[in-house]
Amino acid sequence: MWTTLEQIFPYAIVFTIPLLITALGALFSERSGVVNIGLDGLMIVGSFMGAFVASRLQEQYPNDAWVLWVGLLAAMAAGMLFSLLHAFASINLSANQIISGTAINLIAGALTIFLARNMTGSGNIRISTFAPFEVPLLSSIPIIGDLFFTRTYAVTWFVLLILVISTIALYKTPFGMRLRACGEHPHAAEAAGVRVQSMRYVGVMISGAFSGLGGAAILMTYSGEFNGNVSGLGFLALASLIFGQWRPLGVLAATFFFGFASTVANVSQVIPSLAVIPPVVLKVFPYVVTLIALVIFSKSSNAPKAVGEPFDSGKR
Amino acid sequence: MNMIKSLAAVLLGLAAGALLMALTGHNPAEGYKFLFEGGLKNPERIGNTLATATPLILTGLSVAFAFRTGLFNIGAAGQMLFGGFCATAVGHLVDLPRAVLLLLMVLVGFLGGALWALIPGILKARYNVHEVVSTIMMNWIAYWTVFYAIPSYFKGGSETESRQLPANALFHENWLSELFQGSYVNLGFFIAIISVLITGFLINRTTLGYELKAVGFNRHAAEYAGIAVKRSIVMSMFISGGIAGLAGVAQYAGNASSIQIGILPTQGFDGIAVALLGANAPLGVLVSAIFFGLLYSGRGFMNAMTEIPPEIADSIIAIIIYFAATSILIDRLYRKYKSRRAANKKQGG
Amino acid sequence: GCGSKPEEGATGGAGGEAPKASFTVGMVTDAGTIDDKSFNQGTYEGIERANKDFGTGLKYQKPAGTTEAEYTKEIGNLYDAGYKFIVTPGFKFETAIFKAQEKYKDAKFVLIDGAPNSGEPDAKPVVADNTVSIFFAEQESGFLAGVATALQLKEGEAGFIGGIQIPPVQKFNWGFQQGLNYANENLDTKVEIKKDNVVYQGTFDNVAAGGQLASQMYSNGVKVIFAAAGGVGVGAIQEAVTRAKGGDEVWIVGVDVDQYNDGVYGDKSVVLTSAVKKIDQAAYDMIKAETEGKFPGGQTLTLDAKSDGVGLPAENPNLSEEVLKQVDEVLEKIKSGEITVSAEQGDLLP
Amino acid sequence: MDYVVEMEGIRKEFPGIVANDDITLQLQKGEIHALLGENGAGKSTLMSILFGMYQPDRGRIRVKGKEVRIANPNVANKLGIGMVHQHFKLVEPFTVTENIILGSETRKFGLFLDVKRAAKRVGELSKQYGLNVDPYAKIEEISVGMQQRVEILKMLYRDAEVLIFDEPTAVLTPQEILDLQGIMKNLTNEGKSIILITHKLKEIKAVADRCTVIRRGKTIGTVQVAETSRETMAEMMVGRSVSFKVDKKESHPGETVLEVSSLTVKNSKKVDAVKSFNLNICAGEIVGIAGVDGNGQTELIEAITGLHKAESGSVLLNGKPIEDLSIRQRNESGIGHIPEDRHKRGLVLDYTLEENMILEVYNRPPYSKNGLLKPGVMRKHAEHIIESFDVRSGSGGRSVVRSLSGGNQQKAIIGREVERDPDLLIAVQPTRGLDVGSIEYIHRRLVEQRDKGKAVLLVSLELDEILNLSDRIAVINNGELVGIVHAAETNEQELGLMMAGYGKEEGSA
Ligand SMILES: Nc1ncnc2c1ncn2[C@@H]1O[C@H](COP(=O)(O)OP(=O)(O)OP(=O)(O)O)[C@@H](O)[C@H]1O
Ligand SMILES: Nc1ncnc2c1ncn2[C@@H]1O[C@H](COP(=O)(O)OP(=O)(O)OP(=O)(O)O)[C@@H](O)[C@H]1O
Ligand SMILES: [Mg+2]
Ligand SMILES: [Mg+2]
Repeated sequence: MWTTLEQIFPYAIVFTIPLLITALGALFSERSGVVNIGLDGLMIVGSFMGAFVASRLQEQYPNDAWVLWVGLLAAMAAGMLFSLLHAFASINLSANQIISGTAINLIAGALTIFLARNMTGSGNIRISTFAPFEVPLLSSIPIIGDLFFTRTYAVTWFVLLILVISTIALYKTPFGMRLRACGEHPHAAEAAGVRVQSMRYVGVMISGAFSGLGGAAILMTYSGEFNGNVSGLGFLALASLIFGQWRPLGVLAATFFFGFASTVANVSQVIPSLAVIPPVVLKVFPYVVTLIALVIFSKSSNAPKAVGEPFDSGKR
Repeated sequence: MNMIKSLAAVLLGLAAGALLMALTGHNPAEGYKFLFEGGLKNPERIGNTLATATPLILTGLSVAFAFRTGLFNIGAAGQMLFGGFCATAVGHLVDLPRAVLLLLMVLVGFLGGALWALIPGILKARYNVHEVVSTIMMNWIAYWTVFYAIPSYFKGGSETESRQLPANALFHENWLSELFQGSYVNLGFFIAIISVLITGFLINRTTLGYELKAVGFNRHAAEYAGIAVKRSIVMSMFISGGIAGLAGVAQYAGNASSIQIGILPTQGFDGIAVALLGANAPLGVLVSAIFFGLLYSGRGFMNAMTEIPPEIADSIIAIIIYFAATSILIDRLYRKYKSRRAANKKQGG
Repeated sequence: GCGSKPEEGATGGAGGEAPKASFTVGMVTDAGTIDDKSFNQGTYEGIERANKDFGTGLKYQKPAGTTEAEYTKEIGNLYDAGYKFIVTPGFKFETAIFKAQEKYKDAKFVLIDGAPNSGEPDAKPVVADNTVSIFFAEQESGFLAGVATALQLKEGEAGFIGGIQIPPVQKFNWGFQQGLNYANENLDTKVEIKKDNVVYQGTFDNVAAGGQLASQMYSNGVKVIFAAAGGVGVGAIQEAVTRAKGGDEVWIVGVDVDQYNDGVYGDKSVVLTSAVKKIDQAAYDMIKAETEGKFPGGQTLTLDAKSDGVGLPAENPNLSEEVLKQVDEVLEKIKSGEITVSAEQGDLLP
Repeated sequence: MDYVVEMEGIRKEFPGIVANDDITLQLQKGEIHALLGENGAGKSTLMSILFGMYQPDRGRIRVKGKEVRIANPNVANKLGIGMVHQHFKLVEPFTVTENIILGSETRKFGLFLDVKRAAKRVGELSKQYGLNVDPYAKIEEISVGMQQRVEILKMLYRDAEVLIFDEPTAVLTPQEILDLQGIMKNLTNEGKSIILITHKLKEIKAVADRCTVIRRGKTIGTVQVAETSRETMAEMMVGRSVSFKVDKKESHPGETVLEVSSLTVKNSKKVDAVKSFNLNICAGEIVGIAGVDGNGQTELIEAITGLHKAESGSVLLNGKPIEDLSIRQRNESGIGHIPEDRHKRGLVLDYTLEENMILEVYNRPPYSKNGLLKPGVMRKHAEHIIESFDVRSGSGGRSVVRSLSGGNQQKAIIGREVERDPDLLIAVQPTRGLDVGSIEYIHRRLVEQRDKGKAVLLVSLELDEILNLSDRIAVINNGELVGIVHAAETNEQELGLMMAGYGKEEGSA
């Protein structure tokens, strides 16, 4: 059992990371007061842009890792740009935030494939990915070393760094305080001189950038190929955000939980001790356990109070 | 007046779509000509538009009903799949005169979808579990349940879909197909229309609708009024899920004749957009679903007749939805403005 | 870029060089895109090639869903727009073509991987005069890949990852196992496949699961995985590349098309060989036949090793000369009927 | 004259209504200037303009003699103008300090919040003005009065010179009101100037120097408070004379309607909020419950109406036990309830008046039959209430209740409950936030109920109201009944002592 755990742990982490960063981005958006169910689409956009940039650069610099970093940045930029569509609709036009998010999902899947085909000749773009590595020293720590520091990807550490920075930014800086105020009580923020609409723009754009990064992270770690979808991970990220109660560490726990449970479910088919369980049980396991966990933890909800409400400074 | 405004909103969307066509080097006028011809040109195409709209009417209605009672049912896909699965099971296993069988399938489909939504309903009412998460989870549970149940019990010619339903258990109707010249429009469309009417009636005219809406608007006031709040939440989800279940019946025993595994029906998510575009009103949903049906159904023709590739056609539709959605605002603002004006006039005078 | 070109042909092969055929070719895709490295892409490539050679024009339609109604609708759209030679890849089109061949008598249909039927239980295939139904002997392709794998690796463990348990995928699997067994018995190799290492993931698009499954198998000592699983296979290849870069000796056997390039790292590739099924050729040949007035309407063709419809890729940089020679010998025996590859499970692993 | 703020000829039009019409207001340095007007007269609008939330259509604003354009609250803050809004603008999950520094944060290393330093400054300010606020407390955990002081601190923290209070006392307890008045005096002593919006003439009398009265968006005049009687000010405000004393005949109590004995109720934190409470109310009398806010009134009422389950004890209505009945059954057996929070409990704001008027009876004939609503009957019912309770709204029964002013919302609730003709009418804070005209009206209707032989249970934080309306007064402190007194035989001082927990001998009167 232990060796199995050891083996699947790094994969669970790799699977968690895109979910984590996407949910974290959504946290910024929702904390600023804007629901973003367009995460799936934004991830796809990031995946496309990451693949496009990286594949082009890899033609020239086939073995350079910096190429991938450029791809990641491009993916973040693309996600951010695309999220402006959502920001504009939900902040300037006070449109229904859910419908504009849904539209984002619809547009992204179709448009990126079209662009991919026009720009590269194929709707699928392959790139060469990051290579996993062992963290020196740390990987030799008993137990933890095997679980957390072997077969790690640079992206993982990058995302965890963002998580730390985000947590600090959210709770220890004026920016974070203002952002949270906009999601809780935009009128209070306004009265205190905070520019609510700008903050919400920032929130949505961070969400766009992080989702883009999430999509590119899938591409540059375990998939290696853009193909116009991210298998509904955006919705799972949204669920993790709520499950994680809109807190960075909660989101970390929730996404890791999903990552771990789905990885177990995925590989169970080739683990003899688990293979005896009917496959349907294994496949629904992550979702059922989540429901149970929600029942246990979700007595109180910490949803930002004003999330989803268009801000109208005249209204009281 | 209202119709003109909604139309204006949709026109804005179409204009944005035109812009995209022009930007990608295609002729918008031609594109739209074929888009609409594709959905309306002849009776068959009209029939297909209605058939495409049928499950959308029902999922849209399901989402809209939940919205009206303060719930966001993002799980219509799973409810539709499971409801459709239950109805399919009945269609395979039960042998009854056709009319009775079809009614039974409708009933069981409704109950299957309702059951699937009941769980999030109970979790919400009893444990305050956010319905968005729980319905997303239920989607995947439905996906996998059906995924394994179909090959085990109703295996068809291939592993990825169920056996075809016997003709007795299908909603296809010859006179309808003939009327629409071979279109696959079927009795499901009438189920949808009837559901729209019943739901509209339920929401606006009955004490049950009054209760459910009151709970949606203000839980505390509903409690004060003596309404059983928790039961109402469960009831709302139950009905919403049931309507989504009907979408499954219409889809799998009407538009199709078998269930495919390995996909969540896209109508579940489209239903959200349909509901919101229809302003969450049953009749609005009907119109907006038919509009969606027209777009989806005409798209292929536009694609075949012009150089616009399918992906651009998809994007154009998405952009139309986006702009139509955002410009609903125009309408809303205008109405608000007018009503306030009227109100204040009276108050002031 | 070059991507905008496909559509140009649709007006009827405006590209000057090619002669203009008297008909235009349309295709309806199955679930997935035309870049799926599988039957959609293969079919499309065949049509593209035919367009170049005969100026047939080309157009593909992407249905909104995968129901018969939606397929029928797109076929109708193509027909109405004047595309009267229609190619559809995948068994899911069986019932749609069954109806279309009746409804559009003046159109021609090519159904790949399936035979038109009414869809009723125990329905008999009905291939009308305006339709050709094409099957492939995937098991022979899998068999050759199995033999090649065993010969190249000599000994070790093999695994199989399938997408969904559909007949073509199963036949690949069974053929592959028979190939390994044949080599072990006759060619002095020792490449085993264990029950635990034969899995169907359950989807064709779960990339993450593909990688995780492959990783688990490799960690359990599997050296080569035959991945017949679409996007799941993409994940598996990706995992193999990552491991290979790290110095492990792991291999993938590709499917449907030559996947060598998908497994490239540095100047090597993890793709040992691929069990190929020449869909593009089939599509091309049918169009060609039509231009020559020899469309084999009403027939059901099974493309096998003998007809060169299945086999290994032309180039196999990862296989040694020696191995290739032996594989060729086996191929000859299949062609001559000395070896028959069963398309049934028999006593093989599921 | 030395004015800190001058607003001249201000006009503000909302679609269809002129909220401010040529209003002039001049604020002297160091004064408390009251702004008086009916509900909807335009007071909040005028102040929102001064605070930069709205732009006036016409008119000039001068601050310290210099003409200014206040484009947004930030500009107002910079000009030294601060505002405590009628509905507090505080972020609930934040701490006091965080709320105060929001928008003008103290930083360390240029990038990070320096909450510690800010909290220290907040603590000092709090001490300087005697506000007694814990800088680290979370808003959702402190009392309303404390929240208000946080709002005040927010202004002081930003060095506001001009402080605007929009109906600051509507939500405060009598003690808190006294405290606030002290604080305001402190502030003016320190040289700050205050604009005070209130409906309570008594408070204007107590603290204000001058008072500007507006009616329907127009300035009626500015008076010296010391030289003007309450009656005069009220008349200026509503345009007719208003009586403050409630006319009521002597009561003739009949049968016992409500009998509460040894009732114990736990609050949401599982602490006993009501302890072995005993109370009788007879037909034809008004019993007031006096007490400082948060001493168990809410729980007591909720236990009687069924919104909250009692721990032990019994509640009899007309002699029949009701403690095991559902809310609906209690409603049906004769309880009417005017709830404390009209927005939270009393109304479905997005329903129309017609719909709201059947909130508790929608499931009964004649309003519905066989599960179907009867729109005709609903309309008539609503029209009846609108007419007999003078509920003013834009489109009559079809108006969405959200669009009604607070006073009219309250009148609608009272109408709904009175029309149900309950044996026991429970009225909790029935006149909170309303202008004197509306208060007078509502008081009359309550007394009318009594005179019709109904039992009325009145809960109010305002001693005036309790003393004016009640026949008997039960005083509650810390969940316990301190004593019951006859209204005619007691006074504010005695009640005040009892509310603080000093018992009166006789158990019941
Ligand atoms: N944003 C707005 N849009 C339209 N009308 C408004 C708006 N704000 C206020 N009004 C209207 O302007 C008038 C004045 O409102 P205001 O809030 O200034 O009254 P008020 O004197 O503060 O009343 P109260 O004593 O009830 O607080 C009212 O008729 C109100 O309906
Ligand atoms: N954005 C707005 N648009 C239109 N009318 C508004 C708006 N905001 C407030 N009002 C109206 O302004 C009036 C006064 O608002 P205010 O918030 O001062 O309520 P109020 O009458 O004092 O009630 P309460 O004391 O219960 O809060 C009400 O009639 C309210 O409906
Ligand atoms: Mg006001
Ligand atoms: Mg007020």
